[in-house]
Amino acid sequence: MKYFAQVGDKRFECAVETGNGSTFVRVDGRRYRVDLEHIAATDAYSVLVDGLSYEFALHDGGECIELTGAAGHFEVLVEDERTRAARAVAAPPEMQAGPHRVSSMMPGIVREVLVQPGQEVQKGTPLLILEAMKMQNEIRADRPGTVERVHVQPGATVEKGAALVELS
Amino acid sequence: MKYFAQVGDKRFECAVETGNGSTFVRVDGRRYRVDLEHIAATDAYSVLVDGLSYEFALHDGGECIELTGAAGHFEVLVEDERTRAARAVAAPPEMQAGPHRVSSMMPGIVREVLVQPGQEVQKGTPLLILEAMKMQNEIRADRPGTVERVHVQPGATVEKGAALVELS
Amino acid sequence: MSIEKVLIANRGEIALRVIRTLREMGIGSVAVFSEADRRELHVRAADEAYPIGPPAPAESYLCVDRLLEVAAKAGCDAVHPGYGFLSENAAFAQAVEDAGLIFIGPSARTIARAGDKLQARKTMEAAGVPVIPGGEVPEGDRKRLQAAAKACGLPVMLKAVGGGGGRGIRVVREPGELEASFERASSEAAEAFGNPAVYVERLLQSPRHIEFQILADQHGNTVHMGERECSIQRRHQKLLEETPSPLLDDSLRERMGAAAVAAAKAVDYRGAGTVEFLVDAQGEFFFLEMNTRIQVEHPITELCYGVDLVRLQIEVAAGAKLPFAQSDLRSKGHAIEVRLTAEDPEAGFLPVTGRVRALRLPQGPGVRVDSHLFPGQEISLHYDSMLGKIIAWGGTRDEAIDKLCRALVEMRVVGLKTCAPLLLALLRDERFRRGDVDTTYLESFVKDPQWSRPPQYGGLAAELPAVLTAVLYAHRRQGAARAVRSGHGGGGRRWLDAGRRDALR
Amino acid sequence: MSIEKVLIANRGEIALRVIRTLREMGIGSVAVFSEADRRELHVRAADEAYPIGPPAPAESYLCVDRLLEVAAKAGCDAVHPGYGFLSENAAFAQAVEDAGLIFIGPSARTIARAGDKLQARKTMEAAGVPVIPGGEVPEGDRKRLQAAAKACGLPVMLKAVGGGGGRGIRVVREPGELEASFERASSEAAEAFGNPAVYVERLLQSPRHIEFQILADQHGNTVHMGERECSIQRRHQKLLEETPSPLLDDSLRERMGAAAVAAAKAVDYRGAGTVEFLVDAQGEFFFLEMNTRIQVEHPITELCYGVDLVRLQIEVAAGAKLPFAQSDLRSKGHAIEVRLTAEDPEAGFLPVTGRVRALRLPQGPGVRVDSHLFPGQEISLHYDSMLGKIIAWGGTRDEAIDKLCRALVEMRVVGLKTCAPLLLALLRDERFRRGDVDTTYLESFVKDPQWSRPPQYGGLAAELPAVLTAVLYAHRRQGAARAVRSGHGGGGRRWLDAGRRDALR
Repeated sequence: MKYFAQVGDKRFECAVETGNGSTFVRVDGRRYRVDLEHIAATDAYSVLVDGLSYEFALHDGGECIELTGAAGHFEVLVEDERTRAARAVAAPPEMQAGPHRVSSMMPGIVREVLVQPGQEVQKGTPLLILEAMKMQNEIRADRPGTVERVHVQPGATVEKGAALVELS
Repeated sequence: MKYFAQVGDKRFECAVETGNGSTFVRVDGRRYRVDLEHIAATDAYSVLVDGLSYEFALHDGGECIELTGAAGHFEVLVEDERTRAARAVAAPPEMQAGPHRVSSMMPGIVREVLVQPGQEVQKGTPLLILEAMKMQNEIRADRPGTVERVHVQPGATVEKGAALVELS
Repeated sequence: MSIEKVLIANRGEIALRVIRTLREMGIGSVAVFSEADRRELHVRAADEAYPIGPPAPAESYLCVDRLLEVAAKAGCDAVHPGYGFLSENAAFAQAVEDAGLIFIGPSARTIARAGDKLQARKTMEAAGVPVIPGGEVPEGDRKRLQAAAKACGLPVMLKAVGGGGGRGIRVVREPGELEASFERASSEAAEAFGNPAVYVERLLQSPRHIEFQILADQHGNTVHMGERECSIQRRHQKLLEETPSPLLDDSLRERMGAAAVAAAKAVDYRGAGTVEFLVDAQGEFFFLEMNTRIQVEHPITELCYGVDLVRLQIEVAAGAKLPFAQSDLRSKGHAIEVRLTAEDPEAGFLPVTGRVRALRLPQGPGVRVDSHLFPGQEISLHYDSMLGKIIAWGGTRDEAIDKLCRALVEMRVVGLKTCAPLLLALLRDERFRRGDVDTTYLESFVKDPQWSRPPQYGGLAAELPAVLTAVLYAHRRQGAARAVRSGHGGGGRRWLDAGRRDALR
Repeated sequence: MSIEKVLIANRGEIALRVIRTLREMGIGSVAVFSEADRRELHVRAADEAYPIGPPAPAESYLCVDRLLEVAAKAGCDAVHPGYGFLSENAAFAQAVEDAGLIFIGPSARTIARAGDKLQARKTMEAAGVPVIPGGEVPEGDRKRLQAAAKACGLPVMLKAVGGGGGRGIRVVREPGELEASFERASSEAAEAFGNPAVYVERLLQSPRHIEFQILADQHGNTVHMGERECSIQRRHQKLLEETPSPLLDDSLRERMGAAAVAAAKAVDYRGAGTVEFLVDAQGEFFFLEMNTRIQVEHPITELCYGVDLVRLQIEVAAGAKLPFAQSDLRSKGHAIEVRLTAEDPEAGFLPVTGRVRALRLPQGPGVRVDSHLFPGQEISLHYDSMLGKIIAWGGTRDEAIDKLCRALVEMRVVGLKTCAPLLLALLRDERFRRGDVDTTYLESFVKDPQWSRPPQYGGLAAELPAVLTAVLYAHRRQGAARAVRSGHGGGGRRWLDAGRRDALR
């Protein structure tokens, strides 16, 4: 079976074969012998690639697999040939139009809201103060516009990615 | 509900009550406030008994619960009042008669079998040599008798408690 | 006086650090915990532990009344404040003493004199310790603000008079930013430290941050235990510290050490403390501030001097004489500490929260770990982002660096991003290895996109992750097929679990 | 000569120990593993790892051909043997050198001369090092056996001529036991070391086991790094080691150190090695044997001398001169190591196998852990029962003991019994704290039923486990009731899991 993996801006076509109890991967004309071993009670895999030893913890983000190890941190997008074929037929979803949303780039507690609906802001205008782990951070407008809506109140706890303010 | 717990040769009657979000245990006329907290991803519980802090790992052996912590290692036999009542009605199982079995008190690899069926042995006669973790151990007869059966062969791996030899 | 049972008015790694020494000394330890901290290691490691309120520090770890209530209930005879929280709060030290307990630290009066930046500055000037040009500005006093800024010359730093540990500090480079920054600094200071006053000070160009460990008993003996180089900072928070400093020669060390001892004596210091200096490009040094508590980076001094500073704190607080004179103290080898934080350096050190899914801390020769991390731990946004400290000792600076790199390669914190990749890149950086660092070094280093580039492997380079992922994906597919046949099929994570079972064969 | 890539012909904690130093030195590391060891930490920590056969050591870690094959394939230029396995096998050292690789250890000739107990004895006698009365007995020679036993006087020890590290040793106290024990020792020796010859030696009454660390380069420089007191043994296996020895004064230390250096020079020693002595009640010392490899207990020497012995081994093997002279070496403070083993001391140290369900290793000031333990690990019966070493350093012996006690209280190995409770009881024992130990001490200590008695708690004493279990049981009952209602009910462990979920709320 063929798999397509994308790491950063590089794409790789990987053919996975098994034989004699071993797994081989062919990439760019080179063949690697891969021995993958799950370590119970952790999220870690020990991997031997032609004898070179690596250890990675794995986070499964659906199509995006995150690998963390001493050798670095990678996000790999992966699909197999069937999935890719199926996807090629479907049309890409259209870009969402509408108001611009300012989201939280970190989890935190809203300490202060500095703007009100209807207020005009410049790029860089502080919108609110978010605190986490003893640090206060100003959240600023990333474009000029008018405040349509403020989603949070002082004292609220927000997750990373939560909608804070909508600008039109 | 009442629970009966036996630690070593001591028996305790424990009444467990809950109220105001707290758990209390009454033992021997004394009342303890107990806060039990499981630590995810381990087998450990953090326990505060009237403020005193303990941490125990727990092994569930059915009616026998093993507690391991810095404060020591305990095996506790526990039952509630209903189970105890039910049990009091049932008769205790009769002692099994028949040949005497010599079991392995440790896991190991059988290195040598020193006796044959039909052979008479004294108390202390070496029956076989068991090896584990680089150490050879002689397994000896714990009573005089005749070898009825040898359950293992040289090279065999045995678990703790496995039947090795039967004496009549 | 003797100390039998100590309340630790803190949490995290420093609470654990103090509990360890108390246990070694045979002294009882009493921990406190907020609702967010019931499962934390300091609660599980202490002899006793009591709840003190909701997660927000202002409602728990900063509640003097509740802390003293616990101390009384548990029958403590002393309080160890750790660092942060109430550790440099003179009122707390006073309240502890008023309750008839020993405060393990200097007197309330010393804390007040050292903690008030302005008064400290005057005291140090009088004691002949060099200080940086600057002045205090009360809340809302714009005229004084402008005058002070003019006297120092831009750029200046705005520092909360009641702050410490790098908190509540802002830099102003442009005249137009001055007033807005001042107001924000002032309101932050009011909220965090209960005092809106702000201090304006000349910002030295590319200075080095070098501090001296001080130890004083109640019998008039004061010694220093050499310096710690703490120039590697971001947002005025230290990230890496080492001793000895690659900058100092014996002559400068002796002069700064003498100044540090003079500074401590000037405020009647007792216990363990730290005198911080800035050293400019010309090798001139200025008193920066005094930290009247155990310092986060105290382990590197312990490793090079072979002492336990927390034990000494407790012994001195109980009235013991220092067991050594200045001439007995000699540093051996080199020690470096890095602070492991739940922060994403690639995203401007934004804090990261989450659950520690798996954990392997480094061990082995020359490595010390002081950390409150445990598998299953929830890292919440209520407290400091520091997860612990990895510390290495080596016969030479190069050996210490190599040991620390090895330790970081060995460590696995699974489940949330940490600054570990940055720490490793820093330790491997040529400029760092030369010892050529100042307080601006880290911020420029982080901007260099090179540091986060994944390393190269044998002949594998970039295809390694692709190869791994393909095999993993193939395993999963097989596992999923098998799971469906055996009736356990499902979407999402199921096939991952199945893949694992498969890989387990 | 330079070393770029090293094959580690070992497993477990010592393989990991060597890999750590190699990484710190920037030298490539190549691990080998048996089928039972694919998931072990040494495999995951090395730069490369290759399989070498089935679990039984004779078919993997003892296979010289396979090891050399891997070394050739991976392009190694040196081999580190660790301890145990082939580390003191002269034929292996020779094969490594014949393959053009550097053997990180002494020459094959030195190993042979030191490893052959009889020859070593003669060499030492000639060099003026005192030896214990005794003699060699070939397989089956009962006449020689009786004569030798008579010359020594019972009790005697029977030791495998090819053995080491306490393996293949038996004690004979009664004349009637002599022949049977000899035959067993001889056949064990044949199987384990390929040599059935046994050495008969006088058993000193209550001696102390004190050994000296030796280090020699290829340029004629030999130094010692003080002693290690290793009297705490069971079945002739060390369980606890410390330095300095509470027994030695400076004068005896100097005389024994000089004898150790003379012993090393007598066999043209190079690299790191150990000269073991027995010291009798009168303070007389006798050469016991020489260990021509890194010793399990080497970390305590490292902590007190501030060195990395594995790094020095590698540097010396590559041809470097020793970076110090005898007069530069000075010990500081006190260090103690305990060996954590998968053994049940209450059942005569029977080995224990099982799965490590959860793990917390101690950390913090003064504590070093060298261990291959990891959560999820299967402890199998194929290899040594040692799971790792917990080592503490303190300014004084008392501080080191207190730190080690604290470390053991902090440690949690869940899933299998270990000797940790015994270690803790030992460290707290009055007689141990006085330093009044000899090689018979541990066996009498273990027999005392007091040591395994659970400690007392505040006002709780024996009811604590009862209280805990009752609450746990009550939680479970509730959880089980809830689980049944939601359709997940079941027997056995189910209600335990439910209880946990419940406790998690």
